[in-house]
Amino acid sequence: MSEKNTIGIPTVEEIKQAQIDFSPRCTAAGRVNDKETQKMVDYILNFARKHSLFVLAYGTGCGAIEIPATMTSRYDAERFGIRGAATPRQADILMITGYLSTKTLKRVIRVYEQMQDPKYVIAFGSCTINGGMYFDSYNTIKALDRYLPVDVYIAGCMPRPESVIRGFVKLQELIQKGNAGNGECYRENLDWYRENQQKVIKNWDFPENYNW
Amino acid sequence: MVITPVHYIVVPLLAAFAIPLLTKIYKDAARLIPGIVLFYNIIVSFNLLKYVNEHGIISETIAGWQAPWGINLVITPFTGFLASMVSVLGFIIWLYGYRFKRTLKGGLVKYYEILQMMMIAGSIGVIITGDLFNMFVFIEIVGISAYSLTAFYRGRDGAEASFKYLLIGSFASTFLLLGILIIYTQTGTLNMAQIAERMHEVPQHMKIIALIFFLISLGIEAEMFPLNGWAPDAYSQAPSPTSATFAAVVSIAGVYALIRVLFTLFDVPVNNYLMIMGFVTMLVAEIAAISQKDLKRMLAYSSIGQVGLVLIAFGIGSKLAVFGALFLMLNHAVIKSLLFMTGSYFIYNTDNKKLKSLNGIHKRLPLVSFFFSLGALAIVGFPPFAGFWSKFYILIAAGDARHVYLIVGVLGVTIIELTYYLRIVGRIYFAKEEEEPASHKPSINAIIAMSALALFILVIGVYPDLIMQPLNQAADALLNKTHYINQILSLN
Amino acid sequence: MNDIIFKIGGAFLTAILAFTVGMFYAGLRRKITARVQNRVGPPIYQNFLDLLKLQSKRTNVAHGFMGHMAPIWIIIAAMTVLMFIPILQNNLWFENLTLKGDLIFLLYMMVFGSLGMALGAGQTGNPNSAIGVSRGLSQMVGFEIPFVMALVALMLQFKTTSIADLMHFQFTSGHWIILENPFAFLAALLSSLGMFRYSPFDIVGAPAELASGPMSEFGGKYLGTMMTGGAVFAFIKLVLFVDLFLGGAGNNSVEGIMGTGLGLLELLLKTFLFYMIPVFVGLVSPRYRTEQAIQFFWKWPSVFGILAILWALYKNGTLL
Amino acid sequence: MEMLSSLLLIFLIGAITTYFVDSINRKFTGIIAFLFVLLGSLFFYSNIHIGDVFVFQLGGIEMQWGINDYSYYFSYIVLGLGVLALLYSIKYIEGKARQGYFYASFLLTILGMIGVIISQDFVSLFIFWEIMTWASFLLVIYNAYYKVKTKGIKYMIFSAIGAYAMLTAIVFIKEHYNTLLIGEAIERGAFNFQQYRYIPIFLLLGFGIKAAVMPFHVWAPAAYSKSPMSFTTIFSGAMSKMGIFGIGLVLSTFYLQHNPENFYWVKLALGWLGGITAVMGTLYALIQVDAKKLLAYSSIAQLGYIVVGLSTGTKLGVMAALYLAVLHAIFKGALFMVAGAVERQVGTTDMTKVSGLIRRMPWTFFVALVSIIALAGIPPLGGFVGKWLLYEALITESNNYFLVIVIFFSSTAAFLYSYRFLFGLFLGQEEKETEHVKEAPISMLIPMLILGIGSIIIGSFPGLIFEPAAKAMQAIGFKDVTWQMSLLSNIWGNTTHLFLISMLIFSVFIIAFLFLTLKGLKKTRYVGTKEISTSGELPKEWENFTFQHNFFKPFERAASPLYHLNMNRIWKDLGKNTEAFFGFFRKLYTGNGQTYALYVIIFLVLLLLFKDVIFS
Amino acid sequence: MIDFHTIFEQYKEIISIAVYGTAVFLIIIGLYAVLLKKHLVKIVIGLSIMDAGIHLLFVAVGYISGGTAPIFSPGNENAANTMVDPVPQALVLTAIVIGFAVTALALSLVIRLYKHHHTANIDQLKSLKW
Repeated sequence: MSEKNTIGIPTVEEIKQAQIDFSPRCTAAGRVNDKETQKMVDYILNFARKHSLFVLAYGTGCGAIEIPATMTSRYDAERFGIRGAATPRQADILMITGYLSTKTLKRVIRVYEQMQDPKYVIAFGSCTINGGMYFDSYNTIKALDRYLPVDVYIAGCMPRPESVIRGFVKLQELIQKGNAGNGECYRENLDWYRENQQKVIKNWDFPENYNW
Repeated sequence: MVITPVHYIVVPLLAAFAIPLLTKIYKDAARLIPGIVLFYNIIVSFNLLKYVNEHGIISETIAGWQAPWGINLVITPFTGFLASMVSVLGFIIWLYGYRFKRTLKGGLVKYYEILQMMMIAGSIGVIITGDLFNMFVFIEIVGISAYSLTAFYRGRDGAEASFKYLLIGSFASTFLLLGILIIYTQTGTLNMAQIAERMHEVPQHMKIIALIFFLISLGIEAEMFPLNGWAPDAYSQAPSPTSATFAAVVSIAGVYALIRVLFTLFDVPVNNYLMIMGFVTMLVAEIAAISQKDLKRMLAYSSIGQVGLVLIAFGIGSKLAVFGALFLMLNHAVIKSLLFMTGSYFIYNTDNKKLKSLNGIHKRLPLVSFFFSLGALAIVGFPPFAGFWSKFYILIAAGDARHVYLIVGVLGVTIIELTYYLRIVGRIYFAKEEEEPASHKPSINAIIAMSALALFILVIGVYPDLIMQPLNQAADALLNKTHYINQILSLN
Repeated sequence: MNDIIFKIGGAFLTAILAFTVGMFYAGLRRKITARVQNRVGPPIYQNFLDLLKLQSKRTNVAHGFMGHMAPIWIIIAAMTVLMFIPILQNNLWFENLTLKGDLIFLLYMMVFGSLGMALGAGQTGNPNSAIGVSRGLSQMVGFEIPFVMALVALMLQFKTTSIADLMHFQFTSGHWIILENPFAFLAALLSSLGMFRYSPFDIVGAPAELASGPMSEFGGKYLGTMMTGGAVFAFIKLVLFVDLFLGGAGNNSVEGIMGTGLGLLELLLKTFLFYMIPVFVGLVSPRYRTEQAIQFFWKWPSVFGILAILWALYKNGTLL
Repeated sequence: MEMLSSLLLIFLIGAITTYFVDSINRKFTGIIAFLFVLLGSLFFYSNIHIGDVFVFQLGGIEMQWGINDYSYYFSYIVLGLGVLALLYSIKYIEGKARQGYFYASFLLTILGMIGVIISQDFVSLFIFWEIMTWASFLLVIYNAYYKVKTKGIKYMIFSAIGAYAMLTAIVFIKEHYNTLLIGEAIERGAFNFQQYRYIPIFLLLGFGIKAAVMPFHVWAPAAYSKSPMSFTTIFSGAMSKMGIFGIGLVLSTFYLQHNPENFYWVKLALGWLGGITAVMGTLYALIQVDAKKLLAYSSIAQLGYIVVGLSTGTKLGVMAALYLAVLHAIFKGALFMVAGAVERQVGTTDMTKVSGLIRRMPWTFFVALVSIIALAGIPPLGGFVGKWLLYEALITESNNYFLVIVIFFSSTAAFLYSYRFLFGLFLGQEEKETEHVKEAPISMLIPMLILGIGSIIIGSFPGLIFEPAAKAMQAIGFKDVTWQMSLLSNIWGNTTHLFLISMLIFSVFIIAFLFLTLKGLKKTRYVGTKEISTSGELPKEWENFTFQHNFFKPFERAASPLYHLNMNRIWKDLGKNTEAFFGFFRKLYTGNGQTYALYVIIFLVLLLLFKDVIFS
Repeated sequence: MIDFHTIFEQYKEIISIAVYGTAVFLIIIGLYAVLLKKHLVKIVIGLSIMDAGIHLLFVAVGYISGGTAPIFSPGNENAANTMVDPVPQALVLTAIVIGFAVTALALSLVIRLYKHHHTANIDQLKSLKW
């Protein structure tokens, strides 16, 4: 099928196949803070982590407009310890707000890889779940977790700030349990992710021995 | 006393007439004889100088005719010193030019050598004569040979320079004659000692008019501004050894004549005039030099500037100043000869005299470049080279006389001088090379000549005491006017 | 031996005090900011959580030796300056090295940190860092001038270059320097606005424009350590101003631990009050561009500085 | 003593030998030159003692050479830095043309400087001064292909102005005080502002130009940056100190001979000159893009501090100046060596072209870092001590309060160019072109490291310098100069304990370093400088994101009124206009013989008309 | 036969003035030619005229009214009182020779210049200047 496709856009069949393929599950060793191994120290640290979330909002789509509302007076996400971060180095959460074009995906991957463990991804809006209204677009990706390990999906088109905050709270719960933060997982299954990423991104130019 | 001052004059003149004859017998005679003659002159001058320093002034009366009808030749420590200097430099310039003239057509060599020798002999004559009209004659001898030598090269603007030189030179002789005429009518004698003795009887206005004529005519010879229009042209168009001779010999004779007339003959205060005109000369010359595009012309202007400084020093008039002036004359003669000699090789290798073609020439002519740089540093007055001391003594003298502005002015002008000399040094060593490799390396005799001069610069720079004594005596002799008059008149 | 232990203990105590107060003040500032903006705001201890989280980051990225060293310079500067700043008057626990260095030393030592961090930021290769550093250093030249004028005025007026002596003077005479030389206080106050780098002088790390400027490549333990240093520095600046102008703290006659406690309370009160000035100015100000900031400091604050020097000379009797 | 002349002879023979050795075998030129200087230094420090005097006659003038504490102090700068600079030169100059010329001039320069130091009469002072000047001129134009006309000449012209100002002063001293010995002249009050005040002013002008004081500093940036770096270490480090040497001599005499309060204007003028020099030097340093030029301007600024220190005339101030003189030699020498190393290894020091050398040349960076910290005056390195002394001298002992602000402005702005230098060359992203670059050779590193470590040690133990400096000050007439090994104190009794500070900083450093390094050691990833967060964009191999152009543009804009005063342009216009004026004048020589004849007649007529005026 | 001697005696004053005047006039003519004429040959002629004026002046100065030739002969030992001053005459002789040489040289230069530049206008001979 792909022979017909000269410009490398996934066909509808491919998309369907991709949605059937779930992102790979991590092994237990991949998660340091699994519930069984959690200790007191981890509990404290997780408490700190969950109450101090620096968000790198990657404003790819229309969802970006919801972030200011979430952060400012009306909804005031800062009371949960959530604040914006300017660079991936300082950020904990990568927030994908809306559809991702294949061109943007490359940057997002790069940003994700530059973040430091433990790092979380919140996919924001329907577009990141199944393509949403762009389900048949030739240049957007449809399911984000084929390319990055997503912790929390926030459904809606667009999700209101309430649901965004609900998403954060959900993430906090996951963090407290030790179930969030898929950086290790991503690295463990890098081949799988890379394969998917390279399928979409045709001008792939990431360094081979990429020290991240 | 076997050797008399007459030898100075007679031997070169006889040799000059003998050269054309001897050339028929031996082809290189024209080259060799001037050297022998000049070497003989050196021996004469050193013997005389030694004698004079020990026994006092010599006054040789020619053919037994007493003044005012006869002519006498006077050797004092002052004239003896200058005569020795001129002889030595004449010899060195001859040595330098010995093979230089190979490039000329064979037949011309003898004329060149004759004229050159006559010019040097005439300059010596100017220096040692004790008779005013005789001085005129020698000046004319120098002048005619200098005009001819300026026009020596055919293909250049030599004729033009020579014509200008001749034009102004004729003015000089005219006014000199007028001056002599006035002096003669007033004092009835041409002997300088006698004139000096009788000068106080001359009415003031006559004295001053005569003085002005002398100042104009001898000022032309001494390259004083604004009478020096001829000088840059003549210097730049003459063959290089001749240019060196102009700087080292002719201009010194001119300055000597001026100083002798002003200091010995007249009792009019000309110190301020000399200082001001000397300074103006220096200033204008250096100003003109700084933007020259032609090396020899630049050196010519620089010579004029140095003469200006000499005049300033004489103008200050104290013992130390005269000492410094003599020192500077010596240094100027030596250094400027060296500069003209080296500059000549630069020009020889570049086909035009322009400064631009000197870029990076040190690779082709390392030794010559070194000598040139040495000369440039020395003439500007950098210690530890010879030029420093003369300038230093002059400045000390100026300080003693409290000529504050003069000191500042001289040093300011020196900065201009330094600028253009160092530009050339920089050009020689560091600018990007443009020309083809040299085909004309300096010949061995030229190297010897230049090395001698360079050695002098270095040795005197490090150890000036070597020539302090003759200079001191010369300065004394110049300043002690009554002694001069009494000696000459008693000897006669 | 006892003495040394006492000294080291005092040093630790000072460090902990500075750190705690600094962190709390930072949290307080966030809280106040939020309240001013009609938000609930994070809890006051939020900065401790942030710090803990940053230090517990599992991976860290360093861009080479200088980048690795960047937070260390800050810590060095912070700790060294802290040791030379008198916290409380006449208190052995907080005496540290207060008598061993003077104001000029402090001035230079305070620069140490920013310059070191600038070097670290430079090595990361991020253009935003370099731009931030360029702005920060330029701005520093701006605010240091009135500050130094104020300090020189104090030195001239009280014939000492030692901060301990200045504090002692205020203790013995009972006159605060804010009243003795009000111009110096004004100059120092205005330059303190720049020193704290809150609005309107926060172009150095302008988050939206420069991606937090010099710190844009630092995360995890590096950012955490920098935060620590920053907190200590905030405390240092406040204490310095209190010591210089507001009579210092600990001027009570109560003996023992109670006296120390009272002194600390006084210190907290004074520092808090002083701290509110830059905080509130920051809350209501937009942002200056660098050259505007520099020019601001070179105008009125410098005029006040000159007036302060003249005032000092007048007080001294050496004017005219 | 014979020793002094033989010392000079060593350098002279060295110069001649190296010149000729070069034409025989290139390899050994540098080593031989180095050995000669080493020999000279060893000879100096082993055979020559304080108090040696050598009197002789030359050219009818009595000359006197000798050594006292003051000159001994400066000999440390000259010979110490000279040895290191020559060691550095061996590799630096390797492979370049005209090494014989280079080393000969180098040795002659050192000879000149030693001569200046040991001269105890004005004539030999002037002679050696000029030797130093032209020998250094030869080195300044060593690199200056194409641009000789402007660069080297400017240096020479200004030097000449200075030297001739000095000569004028010497002539007047001879005239008014009838002596050429410096000692006698001082005793008779030659440096006194009361009688003939143009003498000290001319002398100060002469020395000040060498010390690059405003407004005669314009030669310095070009001369410092264009000459070979191994020479600039000496040029900026030691030769400019010859100016300081002279200014110190004149000023201290001035202060000690009469009450400075009566001549407050001298102090004020010099102090402000120094202050403005410092400010302008700093301001221009921070807008440079060439590291060498940056350092050159920085040198000017530093010399401004020294002049300010001398201008106070107090013990602390002069001590600050003398201390800064040595310290400037140390750190600026090291910095110029760093620039030279970069130039040699990379090929350029243009900061817009070079960046990220820290991994390629770590040791060089270390030296640069240490020296820059010393330059910026940040504790605990030596520079702080100098700044401390200077400020305390100005605040506590001098009435020049606003000068403190100026100086402080300059030294704060100095942080800007300090950072610019380190960042421009060593930090930032790595260039692909500089991948091949290696660390400088060991023989270049050794002198750099010695200097770098020197400034570290001095930071804790400035007493090492205070001791000879105090002796030097006593030699020029200050009494009871006190100093302590690692303790600074002013007359108000305030102290700064340097050793304590160093120890504190060092221990905090150790603790913090261990903490930060060991924490998460394995999980800390060290990445390259291309690995930056640029909105997810991946920098290409050839891309360089380093911020290098218009680095301090905001500051430049803020301080733009200060930048309008461009001394360089003023001088350049002056030079151009003067030459145009000269060009007008030389048109007098029209080339027409008749015109010349006319001049003669006009001159004749003028003389005849004004004969009564002229010859009366 | 006209007795020139008496005529001279009668018109001594006038002649003396005439001679001096002629000399000065010649010098001025010469100067005029040298300074204002553009042709090289005319300039040379001017120089010669100027020389002639000077020579005339010399002779005139040396002349004693009614003097004899400056020759000592037997029986005329007291001639020194009556004869004209011989020195200026000797000088003039020398000067004439020199002037002759200079003029010859100048003319040869003029020829050279004309050959080279194809003009004899001095205003156009300005290749060396400044």
